[in-house]
Amino acid sequence: RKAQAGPPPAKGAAVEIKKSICTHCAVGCTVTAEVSNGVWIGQEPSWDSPINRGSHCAKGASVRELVSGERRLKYPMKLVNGQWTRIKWDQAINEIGDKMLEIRQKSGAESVYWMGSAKMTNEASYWMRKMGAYWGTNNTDHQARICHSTTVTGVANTWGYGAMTNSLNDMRNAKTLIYIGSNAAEAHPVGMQHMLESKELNKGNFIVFDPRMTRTAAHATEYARFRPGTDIPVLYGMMWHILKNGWEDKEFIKQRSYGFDDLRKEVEKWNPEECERVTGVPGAQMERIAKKFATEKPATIIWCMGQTQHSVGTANVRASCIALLMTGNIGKPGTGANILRGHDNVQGATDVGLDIVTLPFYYGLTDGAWHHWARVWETDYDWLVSRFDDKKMMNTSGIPLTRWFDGVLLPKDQVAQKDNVRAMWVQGHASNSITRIPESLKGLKALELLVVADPHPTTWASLAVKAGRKEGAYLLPVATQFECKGSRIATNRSMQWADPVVKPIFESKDDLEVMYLIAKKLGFADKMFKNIKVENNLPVAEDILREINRGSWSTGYCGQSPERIKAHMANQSKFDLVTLRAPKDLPDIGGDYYGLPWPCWGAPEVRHPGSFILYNHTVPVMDGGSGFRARFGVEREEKLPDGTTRKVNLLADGVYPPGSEIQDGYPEFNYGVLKKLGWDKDLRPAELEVIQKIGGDKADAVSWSTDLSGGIQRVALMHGCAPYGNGKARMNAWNLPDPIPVHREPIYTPRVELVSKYPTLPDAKQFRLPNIGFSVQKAAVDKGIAKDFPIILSSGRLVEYEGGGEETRSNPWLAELQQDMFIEVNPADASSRGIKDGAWVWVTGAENAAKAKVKALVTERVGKGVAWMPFHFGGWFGGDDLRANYPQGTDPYVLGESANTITTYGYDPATGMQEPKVTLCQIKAA
Amino acid sequence: MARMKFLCDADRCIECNACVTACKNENEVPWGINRRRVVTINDGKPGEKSVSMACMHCTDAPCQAVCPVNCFYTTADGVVLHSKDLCIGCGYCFYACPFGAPQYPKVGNFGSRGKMDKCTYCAGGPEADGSAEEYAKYGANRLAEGKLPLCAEMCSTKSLLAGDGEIIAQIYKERVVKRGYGSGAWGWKTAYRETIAS
Amino acid sequence: MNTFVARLRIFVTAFALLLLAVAGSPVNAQQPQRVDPQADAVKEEQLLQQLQVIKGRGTIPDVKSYTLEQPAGRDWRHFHEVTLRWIGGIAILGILALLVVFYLWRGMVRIESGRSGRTIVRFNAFERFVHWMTATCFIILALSGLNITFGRPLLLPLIGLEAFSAWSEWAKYAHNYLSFPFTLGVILIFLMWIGGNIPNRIDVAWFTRGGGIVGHDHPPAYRFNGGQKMIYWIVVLGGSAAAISGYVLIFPFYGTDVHSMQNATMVHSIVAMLFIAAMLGHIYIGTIGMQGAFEAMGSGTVDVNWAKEHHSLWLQQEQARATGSNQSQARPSATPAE
Amino acid sequence: MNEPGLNDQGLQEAIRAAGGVTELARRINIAQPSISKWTRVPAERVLSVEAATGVSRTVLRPDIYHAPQALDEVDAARSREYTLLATLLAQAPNAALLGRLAKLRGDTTPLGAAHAALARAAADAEPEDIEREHFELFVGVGRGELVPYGSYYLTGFLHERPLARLRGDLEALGIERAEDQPEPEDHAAILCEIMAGLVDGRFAASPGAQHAMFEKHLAPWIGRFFADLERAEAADFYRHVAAVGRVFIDIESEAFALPA
Ligand SMILES: Nc1nc2c(c(=O)[nH]1)N[C@H]1C(S)=C(S)[C@@H](COP(=O)(O)OP(=O)(O)OC[C@H]3O[C@@H](n4cnc5c(=O)[nH]c(N)nc54)[C@H](O)[C@@H]3O)O[C@H]1N2
Ligand SMILES: Nc1nc2c(c(=O)[nH]1)N[C@H]1C(S)=C(S)[C@@H](COP(=O)(O)OP(=O)(O)OC[C@H]3O[C@@H](n4cnc5c(=O)[nH]c(N)nc54)[C@H](O)[C@@H]3O)O[C@H]1N2
Ligand code: HEM
Ligand code: HEM
Ligand code: SF4
Ligand code: SF4
Ligand code: SF4
Ligand code: SF4
Ligand code: SF4
Ligand SMILES: [Mo]
Repeated sequence: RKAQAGPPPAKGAAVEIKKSICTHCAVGCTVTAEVSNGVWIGQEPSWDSPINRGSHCAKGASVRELVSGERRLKYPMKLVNGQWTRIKWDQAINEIGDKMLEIRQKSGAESVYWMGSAKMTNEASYWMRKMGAYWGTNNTDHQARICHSTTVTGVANTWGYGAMTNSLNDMRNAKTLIYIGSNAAEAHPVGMQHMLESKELNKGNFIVFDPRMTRTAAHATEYARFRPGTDIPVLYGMMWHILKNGWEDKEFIKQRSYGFDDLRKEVEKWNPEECERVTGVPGAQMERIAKKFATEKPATIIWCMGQTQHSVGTANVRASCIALLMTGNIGKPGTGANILRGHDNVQGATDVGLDIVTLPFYYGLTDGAWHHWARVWETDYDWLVSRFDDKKMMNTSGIPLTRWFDGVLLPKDQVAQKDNVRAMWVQGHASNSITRIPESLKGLKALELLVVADPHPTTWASLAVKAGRKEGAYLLPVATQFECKGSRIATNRSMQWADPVVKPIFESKDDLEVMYLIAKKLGFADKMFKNIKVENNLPVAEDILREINRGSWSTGYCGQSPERIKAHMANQSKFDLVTLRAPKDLPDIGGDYYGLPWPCWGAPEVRHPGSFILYNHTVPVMDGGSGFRARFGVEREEKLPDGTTRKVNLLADGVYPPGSEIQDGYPEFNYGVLKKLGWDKDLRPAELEVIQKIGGDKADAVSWSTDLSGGIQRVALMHGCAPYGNGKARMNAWNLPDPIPVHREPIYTPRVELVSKYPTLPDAKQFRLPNIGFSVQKAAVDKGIAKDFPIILSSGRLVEYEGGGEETRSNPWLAELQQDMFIEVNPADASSRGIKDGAWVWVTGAENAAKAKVKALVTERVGKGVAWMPFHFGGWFGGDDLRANYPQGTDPYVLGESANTITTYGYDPATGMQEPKVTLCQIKAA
Repeated sequence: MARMKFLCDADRCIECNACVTACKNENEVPWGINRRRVVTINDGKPGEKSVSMACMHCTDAPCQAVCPVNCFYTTADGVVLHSKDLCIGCGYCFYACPFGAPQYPKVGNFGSRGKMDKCTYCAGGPEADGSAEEYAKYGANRLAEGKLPLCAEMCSTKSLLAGDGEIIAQIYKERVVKRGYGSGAWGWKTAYRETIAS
Repeated sequence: MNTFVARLRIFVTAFALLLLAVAGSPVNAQQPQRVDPQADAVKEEQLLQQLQVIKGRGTIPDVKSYTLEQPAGRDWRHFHEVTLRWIGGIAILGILALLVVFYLWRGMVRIESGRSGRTIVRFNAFERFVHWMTATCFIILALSGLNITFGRPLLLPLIGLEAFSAWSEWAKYAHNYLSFPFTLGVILIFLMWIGGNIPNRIDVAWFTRGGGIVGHDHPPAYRFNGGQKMIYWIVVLGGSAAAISGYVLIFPFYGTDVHSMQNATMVHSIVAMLFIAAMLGHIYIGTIGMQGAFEAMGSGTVDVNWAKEHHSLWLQQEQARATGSNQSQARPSATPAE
Repeated sequence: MNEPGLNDQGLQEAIRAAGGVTELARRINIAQPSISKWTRVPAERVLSVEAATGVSRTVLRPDIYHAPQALDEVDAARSREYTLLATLLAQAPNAALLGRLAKLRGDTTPLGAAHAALARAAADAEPEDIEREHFELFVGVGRGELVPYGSYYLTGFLHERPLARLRGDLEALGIERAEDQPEPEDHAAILCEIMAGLVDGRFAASPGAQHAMFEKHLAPWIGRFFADLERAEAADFYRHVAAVGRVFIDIESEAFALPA
């Protein structure tokens, strides 16, 4: 193909500069676009952004192609008799809506599954959650399920919020960085800039635990290889040395944590011998690392999918939190749980509750929460109830997207809702990113309606055809974030505003417009859009953010008004590189942290600067300080071995942020507490009125998170207190399946001899479906699966591709860089199988007789007995090239087998997280 | 006049390919032509190092010396450029280049490999600065706009440095002193016949 | 697609590196030894000294690109810019000078006994066609080749960049495409004339007696004398060497890397220079060096006296055969040496 | 009483078409005496008269609306040719258009031959087949077999610098894209339509404008596009459209190359 490019715009032609945010990961790099006559002609470095300082990774440097590439979906499409046919938007929306209403009639509201996206703005993902509520189901989910759901659950259950506590910029302050389950060099490349500079400036310890000698490990000062799926033993092995040598931070443990004694018992089991037996990390190395971590402070733990994507994911991340708590490495600069989030707005989409277990902003599925949102939405609560099949379903968690096809396929009596899932609305999610593809194919066939609203037709289209579908599938062209405006939250909880670079190309539409059209068709648009201006079918993003501000007290999105956020984007260069803070004397942004990292308490007028570091009790609350969230009560009754009980204080013990008028721990604020403190007098009449209206006769119970006036928060702040209280973090999280993390062997493990000692949890019903992990594990051991499939298979990321990869594999600049799906194999395993580097091999999986044909990359990056695949490929299945199955011209440049064809059963009991990081496989020369 | 150079700090490079992609984006370089590339040494083993490499714009450039039709020229900034109008696609510059920089649009056989293409330091070619013709043949001319090469400007870790040789050498030296190690300014000795004392 | 092709080689390199850089590395996932990637890191200096070339792994299919540095390019440049020009200059100018001196000293070698007026067929039409095809190709190849080596210093200043580039491009096409008929010619020459060109004892005598060119002696010779055999073998062997190395250049990087390419140009150009020098000598004798010689390739027939003086044994054979077959004129023969 | 505007042809024509002054007055909703006072159709009434009578504005007031008058036969033919290409590239022809195409007459010139072939193809074609063909060629699900945009041909990407330049030039010419038109302006059909407009004067512009437009935005790629279309796998009827396009663009290129 001839590339005879156009010249730069003629001299003097106007070139506008527009700022947006990279859509490929949570680092949140600003993208600076040069636009001429509505055409995006160039990208310039974004020097002003304190996050990326001009830098990008390969994906960010290529985003212009998202609007200039030719492989986007341009028009709505419908599958007619096995052929994709172009239709008009009206027709599409009408037919889809009619079908949905028909299914609702027949099978109930729960039979429509709404799969959303972490690639949409806060406004759009919030709106999609709201869509679920107005349609009448909690079956609304997005990528966080398969990404950090375990982090969110595990970490929130430890100290309050399930988010990164510090930030990439703050990592510059760290002396010791421990990576366990993060390959930042490939997954958060621009983040690596801060990390490497930290290592250089502080002559820091850069320690990497990973089954693979990753590109991150290449920069480590110490690298420790361990067996996949043994994070807990690794962390306990480290803690064992800490406790043995007395390196723990005793004061911190006493003042700010709960459950240390229970923990100690578990840690003591992991002496160096047992630790090495299970994980493979030698004791001496472990001790060396433990010492650095505990004594060369500040230290931080960085994690990502290596920890979360396991059937023990929640327990894994808890173990990491505990290690931080034990050494006092939390709540200060340079410390913390630096949990690197995934998609560009996965933090935001999680916060706004596009999820099966919460309402927006972590308001649980309870009557109180529904009432709160009904008030915010100014929609009648009873009407909302009427939308559900049954009031009970309103407070029942939905089906995790990891198991949507189980929801379609399992016998009706095993699916705890009125009927199976019959229709799927997928807006911005890939299909090859979900494990057990052979089974999802059956689900694709069985669905009555499949709608995919996406800028790239995604693997859904090709797999649906492969599955044998002939009708009942629609593809709707959606604009990318470069054609929309709205806010997104980066991994460090900073909110950034993006303006559209160009108008939606061809017939594609903004996510919000699509939702407006379908809501209108389904008949509840007027109620749903009550307070939102809709221009030309396009809801105004600012209005939605304002609605979010009005309802999101629990998470402190309440202060992040569009005006403030836009002012930050306009003044990026004013924020400090290390503290992310703007000088106090500036107008609009003075004293703010960049992007008002949540919680940003109170109404925007309160001008809380955001919280740069969570739980930092060394700075005043109005400078972003706070203790741990007092989320788990004031005290806990513990049973003692002798049968008696004792009460243990769950509030912080004598520590509090400077300037706090309560000089100790304190519970979360509500009107009753204010009254007790005598601070209710500080409430303004208007605020009081709102509180009374909300609370009625139970006004005392109106809390910092339900008070729509913001008065309670304002008053708490006024007195130097954090609205959510000042509590202890929990080493023992008694409400989780494993209150203290316990090692459990992966469902499919080659170390069968360990299974009896470390079995997975018993079968149970979770999220409307049975989780039969225990039976599967037992069957695998009994059948000797590990003999036929002796190699551990893990999977993860390549820097050039993102997620399911349809966007990035359709980008010629990126596709050129990775043209073949491959599997990393250790030279020893390769030579014993006669496999040559670069040769084709068959990878076979432990379930469904799954097989995949890929190229071998023989490398010592993986240890013996371990193999690894990137998961970004799709478009091949079981050795068949499905290129012909793709609608002509939409096939990405590069196709390949999907790793998830091989991945297997395994779900975290607390979140429904899938298990793509450990399974078993066999490899043969092809 | 500034003497423009490249410096890839291999202790920082993470093989993220931003430089490679930025180059494609900025100059609309077609599939198959790689003005810049990243090579990883000791891949997957302890001691792994990645280095991003393009034309280094050598002092006394070998390509320039061997080109049978003399189509190279060195600008006042020390940037080594060539004229595609003159190039006959003989491939000699590739043999002489210590860094494998020259690229050819055709797979190369007796017909022709087409006009050689290589990194221009984002400084265009002999045509008028910023003209359509220049862009079509050589890509952007950022230098003329007072900007530096986009590959270096976008480098994810600030590993790839571009600019006046003395300044970037200074930055590198400071880094080495601060962190206490440095695997060398890759290619400097070969390209500029000088080492950065570290 | 062939991303992986070069991996083997890389492995060899990488393996060597590993031996240098670290003492043994873990093979067992479960029992890794301590590794500190930073401490084990390789340095550029080290690699350059030990391996002369730095190779690694990349992700694009172009395996050439995995070579990070090959400072050998600079040596090659020196060869090309300096060494080759000296070789070519000395060989070509040297031989020309020799020929001039020789000509001035010896003049044209005449048919001592004068022309007999009777002729005998020496090369039939096909032979002549092959010769001239090859010769023409050779001359164009030589000129277009020399243009690559010497055009820039010699011709370019005279005609300017554009014209020189245009001419060079044509020359390159000519060089590339004419290589095929030239190679064909060399093959045919080899087959046609191999019979008469096996060196034997007569050639030794021929040489010791100065080949009839230096003195006024007429050492006996069959169809091809010692000198001609030399030319023959130069053409066959030199032609093959030029062709093989040339095709390596024409089909670059098919199984070759930049080093083999560099070596191929070096072989090709040195062979070419010597070849050209030798052929200048040949051309000299075939034209102004010897009376009556050109006709052999011109009309195909030579004067019998010429034949008597330079190829006495051949003439006897031909005459014997002519009488045997009762023909006044020797028949054209493709296998004259029988 | 004098017949109004006796010596103004345009007005005479309008009156005749309407069937009398009274009728004309009624149709355009003004009093009859007013018309009687006209010496010619006043500028502000031209459009309503045109609408009422069907007499073209260029006949009514050639002094204001002069375009077609300036249009010589060659330009008229060129404009028609561009319009034809624009129409066929934009969407598949319906039965009526096919019928008219089938009546196209050819001659021995290359263009004439191409026309004749097109006419034959049109006569044989089924509208549904062409519909499908058009879809496969230009639309597809994500893209059709061909991607008929200048940016794509010139850079390998859609929405690229060439489009920016085109938009710049269109803006300078005062040509806007229709609201409901989602296609980028560098679509082959839109460019042909613009050329038609520039040729027949629908888009008022300086005399050099069409040349500049052609050289800058069509010439660099549209020939290649028609050649691709001619070879396209899905092309059957459109092969003939492509032939017309290719021949016509060749002629245009040559004509533009002549010194003006
Ligand atoms: N280039 C690129 N960047 C991305 C993305 C992308 O698709 N492409 N996606 C974004 C998203 S959505 C996410 S969630 C992040 C993910 O970012 P990461 O989690 O950093 O990336 P992964 O490659 O999935 O996994 C990280 C590492 O986990 C290791 N690992 C495997 N098994 C285990 C185990 O049992 N325990 C431990 N501790 N480690 C193990 C793998 O070897 C791998 O190196 O990246 C984000 N950034
Ligand atoms: N084996 C294995 N599987 C994995 C993982 C692994 O490590 N190993 N990682 C898991 C993880 S952490 C994640 S997050 C997932 C990632 O997997 P996915 O998130 O499913 O993959 P993406 O390709 O990022 O899907 C996003 C889709 O959104 C579309 N999109 C982009 N922008 C927009 C927009 O503005 N609006 C709308 N509506 N759509 C848009 C894109 O075109 C794309 O089709 O994969 C998971 N799967
Ligand atoms: C203008 C240039 C040339 C002239 C005038 C010329 C002339 C001749 C003549 C006269 C002969 C016959 C000698 C005899 O009677 O045996 C001959 C033979 C031959 N020529 Fe040439 N020749 C020329 C160029 C070449 C070239 C370029 C080649 C090969 C590349 C070549 C290869 C041969 C060979 C192999 C023979 C047979 C061996 C021999 O007789 O020496 N000639 N040439
Ligand atoms: C028979 C097949 C031959 C082939 C395939 C061949 C091919 C080539 C090629 C590809 C080049 C590189 C130059 C370029 O690409 O422009 C070259 C250079 C050259 N060739 Fe040949 N050639 C052949 C025969 C000859 C012969 C017979 C001669 C000499 C009489 C010759 C003399 C040269 C010279 C002098 C150069 C320039 C070398 C340099 O400066 O490095 N070639 N040839
Ligand atoms: S993918 Fe992540 S690191 Fe790369 S440019 Fe985008 S936001 Fe930055
Ligand atoms: S790097 Fe290669 S192409 Fe660039 S100046 Fe040096 S020799 Fe020439
Ligand atoms: S390929 Fe072109 S630039 Fe390179 S040496 Fe040959 S003529 Fe010169
Ligand atoms: S300087 Fe410009 S042309 Fe050269 S590699 Fe960098 S981006 Fe590409
Ligand atoms: S952008 Fe920087 S870090 Fe990334 S590959 Fe290039 S030089 Fe290395
Ligand atoms: Mo993720």
